Amino acid sequence: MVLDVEKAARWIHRLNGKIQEQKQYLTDLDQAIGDGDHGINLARGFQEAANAISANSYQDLGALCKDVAMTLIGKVGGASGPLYGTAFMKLSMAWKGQKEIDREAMAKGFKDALEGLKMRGKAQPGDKTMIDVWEPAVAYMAGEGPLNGEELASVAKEKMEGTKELEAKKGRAAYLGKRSIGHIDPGAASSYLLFSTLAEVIGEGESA
Amino acid sequence: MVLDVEKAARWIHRLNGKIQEQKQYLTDLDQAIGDGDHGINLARGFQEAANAISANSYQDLGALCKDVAMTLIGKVGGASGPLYGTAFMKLSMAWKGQKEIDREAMAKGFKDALEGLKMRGKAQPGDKTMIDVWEPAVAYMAGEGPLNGEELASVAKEKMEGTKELEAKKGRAAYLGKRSIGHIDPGAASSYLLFSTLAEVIGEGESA
Amino acid sequence: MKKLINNPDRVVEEMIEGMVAAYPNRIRRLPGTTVLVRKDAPVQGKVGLVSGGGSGHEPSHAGYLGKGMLDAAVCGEVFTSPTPDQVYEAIKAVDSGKGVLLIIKNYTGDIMNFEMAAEMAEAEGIKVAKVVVNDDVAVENSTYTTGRRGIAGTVFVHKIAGAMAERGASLEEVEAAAKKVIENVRSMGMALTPCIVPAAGKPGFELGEKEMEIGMGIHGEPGIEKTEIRPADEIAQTLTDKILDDLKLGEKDKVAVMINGLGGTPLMELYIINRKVAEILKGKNIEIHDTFVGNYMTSLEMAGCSVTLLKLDEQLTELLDAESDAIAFKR
Amino acid sequence: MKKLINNPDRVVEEMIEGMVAAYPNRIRRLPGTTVLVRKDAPVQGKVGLVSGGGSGHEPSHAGYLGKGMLDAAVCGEVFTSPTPDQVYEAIKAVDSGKGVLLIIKNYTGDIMNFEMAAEMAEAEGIKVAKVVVNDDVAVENSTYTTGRRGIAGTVFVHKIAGAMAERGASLEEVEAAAKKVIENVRSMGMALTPCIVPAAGKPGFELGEKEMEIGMGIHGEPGIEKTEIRPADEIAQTLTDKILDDLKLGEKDKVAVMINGLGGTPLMELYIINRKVAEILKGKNIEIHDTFVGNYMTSLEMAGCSVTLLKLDEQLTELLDAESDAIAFKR
Ligand SMILES: Nc1ncnc2c1ncn2[C@@H]1O[C@H](COP(=O)(O)OP(=O)(O)O)[C@@H](O)[C@H]1O
Ligand SMILES: Nc1ncnc2c1ncn2[C@@H]1O[C@H](COP(=O)(O)OP(=O)(O)O)[C@@H](O)[C@H]1O
Ligand SMILES: [Mg+2]
Ligand SMILES: [Mg+2]
Ligand SMILES: [Mg+2]
Ligand SMILES: [Mg+2]
Repeated sequence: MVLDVEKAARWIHRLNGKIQEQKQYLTDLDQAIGDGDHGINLARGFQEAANAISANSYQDLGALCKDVAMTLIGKVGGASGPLYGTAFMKLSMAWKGQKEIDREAMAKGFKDALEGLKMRGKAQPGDKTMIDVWEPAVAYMAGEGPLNGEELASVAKEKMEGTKELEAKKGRAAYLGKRSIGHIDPGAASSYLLFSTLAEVIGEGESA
Repeated sequence: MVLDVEKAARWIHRLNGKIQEQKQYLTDLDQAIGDGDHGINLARGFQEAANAISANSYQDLGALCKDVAMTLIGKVGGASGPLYGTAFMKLSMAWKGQKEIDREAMAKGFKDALEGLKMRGKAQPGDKTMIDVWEPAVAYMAGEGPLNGEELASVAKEKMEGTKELEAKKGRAAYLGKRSIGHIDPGAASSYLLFSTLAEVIGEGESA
Repeated sequence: MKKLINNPDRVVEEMIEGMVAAYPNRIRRLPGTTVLVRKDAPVQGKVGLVSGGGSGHEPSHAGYLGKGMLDAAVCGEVFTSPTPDQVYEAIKAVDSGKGVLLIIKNYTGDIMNFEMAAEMAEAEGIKVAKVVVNDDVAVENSTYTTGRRGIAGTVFVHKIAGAMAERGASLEEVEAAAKKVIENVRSMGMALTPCIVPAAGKPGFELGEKEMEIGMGIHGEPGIEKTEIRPADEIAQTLTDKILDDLKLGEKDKVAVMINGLGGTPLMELYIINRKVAEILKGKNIEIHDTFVGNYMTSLEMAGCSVTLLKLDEQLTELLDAESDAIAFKR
Repeated sequence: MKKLINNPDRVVEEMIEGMVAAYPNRIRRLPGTTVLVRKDAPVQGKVGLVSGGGSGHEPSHAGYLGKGMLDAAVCGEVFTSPTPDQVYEAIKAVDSGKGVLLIIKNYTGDIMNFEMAAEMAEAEGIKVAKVVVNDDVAVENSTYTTGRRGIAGTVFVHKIAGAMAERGASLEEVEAAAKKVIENVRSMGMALTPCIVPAAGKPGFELGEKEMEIGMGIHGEPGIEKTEIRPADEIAQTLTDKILDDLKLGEKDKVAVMINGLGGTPLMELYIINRKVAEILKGKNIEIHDTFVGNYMTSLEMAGCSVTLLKLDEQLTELLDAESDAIAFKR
């Protein structure tokens, strides 16, 4: 078992906490190359998602992820709302009916989620979006070696930082063309938080 | 003879010069207690008046003053346009057909002009308007003693400065009530220029 | 000073040219003047309506040209009353023989210039009547000096007198309708930021980063007090209370509401103000017949708003509701 | 941040309440949503028109509700696309069985959220068509990535598709009319000052005391270049040239012109811009059928403007001229 309902809930709560803390940072990143609302959007949505799952106790990872998905879809708006919403919706479908899952099932869920993101946003790696973090993070999860939380986090971190060098081809930053170079993509930064928090949680004991 | 067409033209040209120089100062005074256009209004109007009388050569003080009056009425606008326009119109009526006038005729003309100002603006001395300069200046001109340019200028100056203590009852500054106290009235300041320039001119030789 | 202009001394001229270019089928300029008139002026059998004043209050007044509102708008320099000769040209251009009503905002300069123009027109045998709008309740004791200022309530005078004139009413009747509006309309404004007269190049007054001015006039004339900026609801309450005090509205009275932007305020904020004004009126059982939210009587790029209430009777209601084809006030 | 607001997190909610309070006979709010609809929605026998997007662009889009234009406007958070559930509620509320057209501005967020809503509605058996407005010619090579942005030209899409729908046309016909507008409309904007999203509390970008940004988007997205501020005529020339290049207008072509204010620019300045735009078009023998000057698609209190040209054929002319009862676009 790498993930169960209890850990998944912890993941969402802790991710929400980090987003609240880094709301200003994410917004600042978005002010540089977007419209300056990424932190505001995610802070609003993840707070609601955390509230929503607190109100319930889950026996089913799929149900938990579905509540997160629906809340994000209904509360975030902008580009990141449908994207994160779609990702959690795919997780919920992959993990439906399971209380806990092994590494393979986890990787499968995230692969589906990544497919969902690509289908919804039509971005490719290199377009300077959250995909630039999702693609390598999901590849690492699905890889051969042992699953190491710190490595997962560091893959995500490196790729997040790598978006700095890229020219945006999708999302609002694409309007800047070359001027988008030199800034970290806000969605890549929030996706890094998502994976690094997941990495922490799967590395912890049953009820840390 | 205290005033003739040549001196009157010199008066208008020199007054215009001073107004252009002090355009900003007059506007600043009006920004403090009005709408900040007094210098702009008068600079526009007196420049045109100076141009208008340059284009003609006059044998008649009345004709000269009428051209000044019509130009001011047509170019200044605001409160000061009709007021100065009315004053020059009254001068033109009083001095009609004369090439030069003595002190008595001059005083009569300015008395009529002051009446015209009061009729048009319905202000009384003490209301913190140009009347506060006109009334004592005209009284001095009509007075018994010898006509001394410096004295005329100093009466005007003192009364202009005296408007600082007053609370405005007429014009835009009246909306400030007590807050108008502590500022010189812009129209009083421009009227001081009018009388001090006149004083200079009447003190000078025929073609200084 | 950041402005979309070419030359500070030519803003009024170029604005007029831009307006004529925008509405060539609706308005025309009297050659050699700063007067804009309805394309079809003078309208036979109709009293002519002339308003105007300093520029910088757009869409006031030329935006109210059109069937059912004004026949002529005289554009002065920015914040400076137009001169009598211009007003006189306007009067002549719109008189069809039935006389002309001048709608003047209560400022010394406007009154004197329009009065002189009226004298000139009367000397030519044109019947002229004048009304002076003084809806601003901000500065009370000016009543004993120059009286209250005229601000956004003027737009209701244009609308109602315009509707009356369009019906073929006599000069006396149109004047009476205008006066009735003036008796029943009250406004009050506030500002968050000053504005810059192009030719002056700097703001007419200063407001600190956390300050606002309650009772500000539309040329930046100061109001009742400079205070720390307050929430929209408190501002709406202050403005509305002051108006209600003065207008003595009671239960079951019916009003029209105008939430006017001063030029630099987003519509979003005006609706937030309207939310509270409507709530206050509802709380007092005052019926809101209609609401107008937008930039009607501006002060260049000043941020801020004014609230106007017009107490309506049957006649005023009907005239307010009447059709209007004016550029900025279609009904 | 100086704003007439109560709480930065409640501006959209309170704006909606203020709008409903202003126009209770013309619009209503779908309970529990941020959707405003025509009072009489769904209109039987008529295709429903839904638009919306982030708030802060008022009067876009709720100001275009009314007979002859939109049936529903979905209000997102400030500059943030509304969520699919809200759009879905709008679709359901305006469908009379004839189907619903979604008018979307070309932003990734808007497209994804509206698409998800369309999928939800289609799953319920509602016929939905979508058009994406991309009139902004400022950033060219974005055509190969996300495409051009949608800005003020959207208002012409609302107007013309709205007129088509009002005639009882089918969903396919209304969609075709909207697409024809999109093919023929181009815009470009510029900004003198930034704006502040209430919840962010500080400007999204900086412009120096003498700087402006040419090609600025309506959310403060940067444009082509940051340059020293230039005279209005040069700005008008730059914007118009870029549009003319793209739209390939020739002699005798007929256009509608929109000079749109971004929220903080005085109408006077917009007319000064229009003066030059009209002169350029006249110089090229392009016929100006009609001109719209005002705040149509704003960006909170941003100072600046955009120019829009719509190339008209007979059908578009007729639909543009058709009656409209929309709050902010009466015809
Ligand atoms: N087409 C896309 N595919 C994947 N990610 C995208 C796409 N468009 C935008 N994003 C991501 O969304 C982020 C911006 O989210 P946000 O600011 O919340 O939305 P908006 O751009 O609508 O304001 C970007 O930084 C980027 O990572
Ligand atoms: N009723 C009045 N009688 C006499 N002078 C007046 C009156 N009203 C205003 N003034 C004078 O006019 C001056 C203001 O002129 P100006 O700024 O050009 O006009 P406005 O007030 O219309 O902007 C005041 O300083 C005052 O001296
Ligand atoms: Mg964003
Ligand atoms: Mg003044
Ligand atoms: Mg003035
Ligand atoms: Mg956004």
